[in-house]
Amino acid sequence: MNALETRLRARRDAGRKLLMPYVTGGITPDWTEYARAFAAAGADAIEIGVPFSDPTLDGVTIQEASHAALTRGATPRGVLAGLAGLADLDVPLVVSTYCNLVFRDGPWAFCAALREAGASGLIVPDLPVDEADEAADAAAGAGVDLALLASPATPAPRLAEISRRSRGFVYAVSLMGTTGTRSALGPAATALAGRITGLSDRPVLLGFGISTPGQAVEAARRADGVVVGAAIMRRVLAGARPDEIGAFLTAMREALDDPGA
Amino acid sequence: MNALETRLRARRDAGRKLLMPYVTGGITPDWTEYARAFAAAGADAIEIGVPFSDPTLDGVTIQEASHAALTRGATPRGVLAGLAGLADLDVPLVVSTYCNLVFRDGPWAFCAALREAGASGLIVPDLPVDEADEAADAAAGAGVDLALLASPATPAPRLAEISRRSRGFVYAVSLMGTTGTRSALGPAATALAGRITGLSDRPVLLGFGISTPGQAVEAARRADGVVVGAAIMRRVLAGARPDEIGAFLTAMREALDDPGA
Amino acid sequence: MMGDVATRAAAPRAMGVPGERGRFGDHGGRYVPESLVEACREVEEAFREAWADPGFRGELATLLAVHAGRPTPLTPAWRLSAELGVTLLLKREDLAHTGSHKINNVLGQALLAARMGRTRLIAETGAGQHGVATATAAALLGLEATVFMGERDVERQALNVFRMRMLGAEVVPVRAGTRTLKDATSEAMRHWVGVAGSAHYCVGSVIGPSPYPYMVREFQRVIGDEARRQCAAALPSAVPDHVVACVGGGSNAAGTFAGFADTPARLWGVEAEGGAGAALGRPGVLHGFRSLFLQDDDGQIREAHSIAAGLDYPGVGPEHAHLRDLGRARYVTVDDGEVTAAAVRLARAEGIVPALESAHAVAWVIRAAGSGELPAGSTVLLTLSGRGDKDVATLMEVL
Amino acid sequence: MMGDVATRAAAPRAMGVPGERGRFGDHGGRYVPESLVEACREVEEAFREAWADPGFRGELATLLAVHAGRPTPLTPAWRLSAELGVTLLLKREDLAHTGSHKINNVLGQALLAARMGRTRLIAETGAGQHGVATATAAALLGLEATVFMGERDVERQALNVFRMRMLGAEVVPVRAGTRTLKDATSEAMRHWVGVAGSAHYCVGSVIGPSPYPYMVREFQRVIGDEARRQCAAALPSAVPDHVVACVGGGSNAAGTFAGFADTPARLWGVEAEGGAGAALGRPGVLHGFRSLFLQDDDGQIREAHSIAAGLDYPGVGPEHAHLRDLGRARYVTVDDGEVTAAAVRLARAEGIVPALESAHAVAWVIRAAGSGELPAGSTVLLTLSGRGDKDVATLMEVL
Ligand SMILES: Cc1ncc(COP(=O)(O)O)c(C=O)c1O
Ligand SMILES: Cc1ncc(COP(=O)(O)O)c(C=O)c1O
Repeated sequence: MNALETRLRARRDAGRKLLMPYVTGGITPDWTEYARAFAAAGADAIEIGVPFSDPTLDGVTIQEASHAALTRGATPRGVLAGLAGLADLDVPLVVSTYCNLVFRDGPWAFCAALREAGASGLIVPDLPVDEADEAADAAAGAGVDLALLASPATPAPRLAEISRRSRGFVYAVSLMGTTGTRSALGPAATALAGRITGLSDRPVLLGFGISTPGQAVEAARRADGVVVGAAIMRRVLAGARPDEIGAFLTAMREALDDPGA
Repeated sequence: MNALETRLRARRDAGRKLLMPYVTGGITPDWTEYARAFAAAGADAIEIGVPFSDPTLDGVTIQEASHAALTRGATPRGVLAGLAGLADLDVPLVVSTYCNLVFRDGPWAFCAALREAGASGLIVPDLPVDEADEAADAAAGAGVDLALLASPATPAPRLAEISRRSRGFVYAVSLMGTTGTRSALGPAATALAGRITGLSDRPVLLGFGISTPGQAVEAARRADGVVVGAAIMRRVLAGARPDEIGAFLTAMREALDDPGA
Repeated sequence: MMGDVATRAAAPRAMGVPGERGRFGDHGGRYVPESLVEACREVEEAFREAWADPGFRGELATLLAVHAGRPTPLTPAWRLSAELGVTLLLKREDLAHTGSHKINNVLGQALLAARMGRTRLIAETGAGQHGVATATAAALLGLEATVFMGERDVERQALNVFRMRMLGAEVVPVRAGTRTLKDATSEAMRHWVGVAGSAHYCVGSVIGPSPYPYMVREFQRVIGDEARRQCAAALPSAVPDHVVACVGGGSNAAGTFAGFADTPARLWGVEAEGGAGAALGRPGVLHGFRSLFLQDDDGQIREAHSIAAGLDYPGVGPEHAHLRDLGRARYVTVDDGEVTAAAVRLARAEGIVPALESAHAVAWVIRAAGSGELPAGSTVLLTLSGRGDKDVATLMEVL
Repeated sequence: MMGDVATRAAAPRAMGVPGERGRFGDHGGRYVPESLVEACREVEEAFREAWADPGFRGELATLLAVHAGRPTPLTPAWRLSAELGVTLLLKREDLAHTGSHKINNVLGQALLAARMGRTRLIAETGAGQHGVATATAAALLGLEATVFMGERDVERQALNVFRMRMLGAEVVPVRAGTRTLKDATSEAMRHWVGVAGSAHYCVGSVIGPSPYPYMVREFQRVIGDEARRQCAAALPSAVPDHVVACVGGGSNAAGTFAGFADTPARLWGVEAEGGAGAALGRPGVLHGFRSLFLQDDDGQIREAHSIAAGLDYPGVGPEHAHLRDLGRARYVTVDDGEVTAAAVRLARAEGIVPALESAHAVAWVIRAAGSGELPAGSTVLLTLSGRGDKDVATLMEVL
């Protein structure tokens, strides 16, 4: 078991609900400050997106963020270099990006670069389990956890396979849709989390659309934690500074820690 | 033999070259003054066009004249009424127009109206000999000469038929084209006139494109006379008054009378 | 109407070879300047000879098949049929090369022109469909093409003008008269006078002096002949109860009707309200033929008006006038509003955007279905003469 | 290149059923969000089952015949052949309903969608050809249609947008990224995620996740199958020496090649210089499949550029990438200038105004004829994928 999964399991087993905030790498010149703010606000892992020109699973917010970062000159190399500067944080770094960037120089090279930059996890939303063999081997070889995604449409046997082959955690997609904030969490979300936890004891993080402390609490009732992406990036795109994002996450952290409050 | 042909034959037999100027009926409020000027200048017959909306055998000048006359409100009835006012002139009046106007109320009615208005001849450029039976009967019945047209493309036996069935004169079309002034008379013109005079002793008038005294003289070498249309109407459209047209025709008359001068 | 039956019985078999001097009853003929008589006669002679020659027919059939995409399909309009309560079959001339039935005629005439040793085609065009078809046939057979087009139409139909030029044709804007199709036709005839020895006048419909109305109908009868066979396969009754086509000059209708003239099918020609030569015209002579024309009491020809440029002609082919006289075909009109609604309805129901000309036929079927004219349960063959691509800009303005 | 022969010998019969997980050699696959995996699987299952069902095939064949105008003719390009010194035969997809081969695929998918109980089609479109075809098929089968189109294309292709709406489709302008085809495709996929239970994503070329590249090729193979039979009748050699088609995503080429994969014919895919996924792309993954894409060293996808909107795609279908790897087909490029010149030349020589996409294939034949690649005397089958009506405005600007 690699660093990421070990850490998440330990925290979960200690009764803590997990919080993984997301930032698009390169979105601002000092984007790593957002990651520092995440850590300060009590993130259990930090997801860093390496922007891709054609983010087919992302909604408008992260599309816009990716576009803005690329326009600013963000590159995979540059984002990983930024990550390396976060080595002092005691929070696992999870890179998320699309297949094409992983495969450009091959998944072995990509995973080795992740490792070198200090990342311990990888999410590739357009890499379903059936296509994941090589990337999974490469990730394992580099000591990086390749987390797989599960969706409300995933049938039972396949869900078992995903739960089994995922590393680090299982990324439960809350709804049939793209990333982006939603006004309410659908019933499919917690149902899926429940189905996965029934199949595997790997941590389950629920993501897509979680944008308020209330939603996070609701999600964490069945899941082990939440991923918060578009809700952050919407604020970042609107000009929110790291400390403001930190405050937003602190509120979420507190709600997760004390759902009754 | 009706009045028109009798008159033209007599003049020709007297050694005179025939001149038939043309005016579009209704082109100006006092358009009949042009006819009077023609007579004063020594016309042997006067052609009056009843304007038609779609003059398919006319070039731009007479198209424009027809259009202008119609826009002014010219009607067949109106033009014939104008003709009736020319009864005092001792020059045969020849009406030219298209089939559709002749057939509107039927050729019998049309020819009767011509007769009543004092016209003694009729030219219908889109009525070839094959289609002329009824109109020829109607014209004959009304004592009007229906002159047929011959063209350089007309083969010999057909030319004989046209010469035979034409009344008043044979209208020899000088060229394969529409009405309108031309800079020179083609060789086909006089050749056709010669072919017709060899087939019939009916007067042969050559028309289409004759615009200068020199061309008239050249045409009259083989033909018995000329029709002058577009050369007149071009001037009328440019604003020439009847006396100016009279002067133009007088020059032509003199050239025809004394070709050596 | 009591006379109808007698007239019909006495009439020569409808839509056969026209009578002497190209007559269809009182209509037709050859009212052209003497300078064109010989040219028309040569066309007639060449056509009669070619049409009797299996070699020529074979060559044309091959061109139509390998180049123009014949046979065109017969498409059952399933959904519209269900909505209207009649069985509607569409003869798909919209799928022919260049987008309408015009190519059938033009390939025939171009082949004939080449056979006659002509090196150039002359044509008139309104919206540009016949002009594009002529330019196409000329390119294919290595002939030159000169297309006369009213100046107003040149402006309105810039895309088709460009298509013709791209195909190598010369497009001559006509500044005379109303600067539309009628004047373009007059100008093409004027031009032909001067060049008849080397150029063939490729008339675009069943109009003009003899032999054009007959010849163009024969070149278009491939529509009706195919549809007849296709109906025999598609309908239990073999022959439809009704045969419907739009009528401008009347070539797609004539070609269609020719395939059904000897059947009990009722024939319907649908005209534009503002260009209804057959339905509203009076006898007259224009452009070389005697037929029915929109005209005033003096005999001045009226300008036609239709949202469909191809129906913007004040007359109708002489054979249609004759079929009307005989009572063998009936001519009805629809207005622009019905036409655009019908175009949209056909698009939505069948996935076919028709030419606005063709939409006239559809509009009438929509209106008449279920009435005494077109009783529920009838079978209807409708010739969809062309596709609507050319009309999209027009529709954008009015819808 | 020494490896080629061995590879070819070892390779499974080219253009058969793809390997496991929709692989064509290294390419293809199903790189989609987990949320779409089940939807893709359902399409695959439904397609395999339908394609094995003579009832489905018969229904599709009937639709293609009676509605879309199949078979399309094979036209010998007589004059251009003489000029070029090769025998050039044109497979006339320009005569298919809606003006290109796109209808073949779309009717197949629409019929499949109806069979799957779907009530709506989703599609992406660039120039609008696939969108119009989809809207057409939807109208015909009583389905709804939602077409995603880059905002820039919506502006540039106003006429096609109107056609789609007239056919009843909803057109959704996509404001993301470069606001062109690539982004419309991404957006269509995003939308599908949410509605996969009721809507079918009707992909427009041999791209996308498995089973699309295989399924679309099978729906397009009617081009190649017909052409194979037609060539057998038209050529003494039965099979042409060369088979040429333009390649955007590659569906008309794949459909054509499929008919000749088991013959000695050399296969040529012609790409736009600025959109040459197969000729100039590098391996990558986009829109659900692994293939060759124009991209920078980091793996960011490049925007494609071509005068032909339908070739404005940075990738190529996975089977083409595989055929290139095998050496079974070769991929070449032509530039915009050659393309417009070829379009004019074909128009003048044969009376056919080709789509600018199709003109790419013509341009390459013009360039290569007489060279070592296409020696004098060769026989060449060229798929003319569409008609040029849609491109006249573009040509007016550049010519
Ligand atoms: C599509 C279409 N249908 C019909 C017509 C009318 O011609 P006709 O009555 O000769 O068939 C035209 C003429 O341009 C046309 O383009
Ligand atoms: C006429 C035509 N040809 C070719 C293409 C390219 O598509 P494909 O490569 O899938 O045949 C298109 C796409 O829009 C098209 O419209």
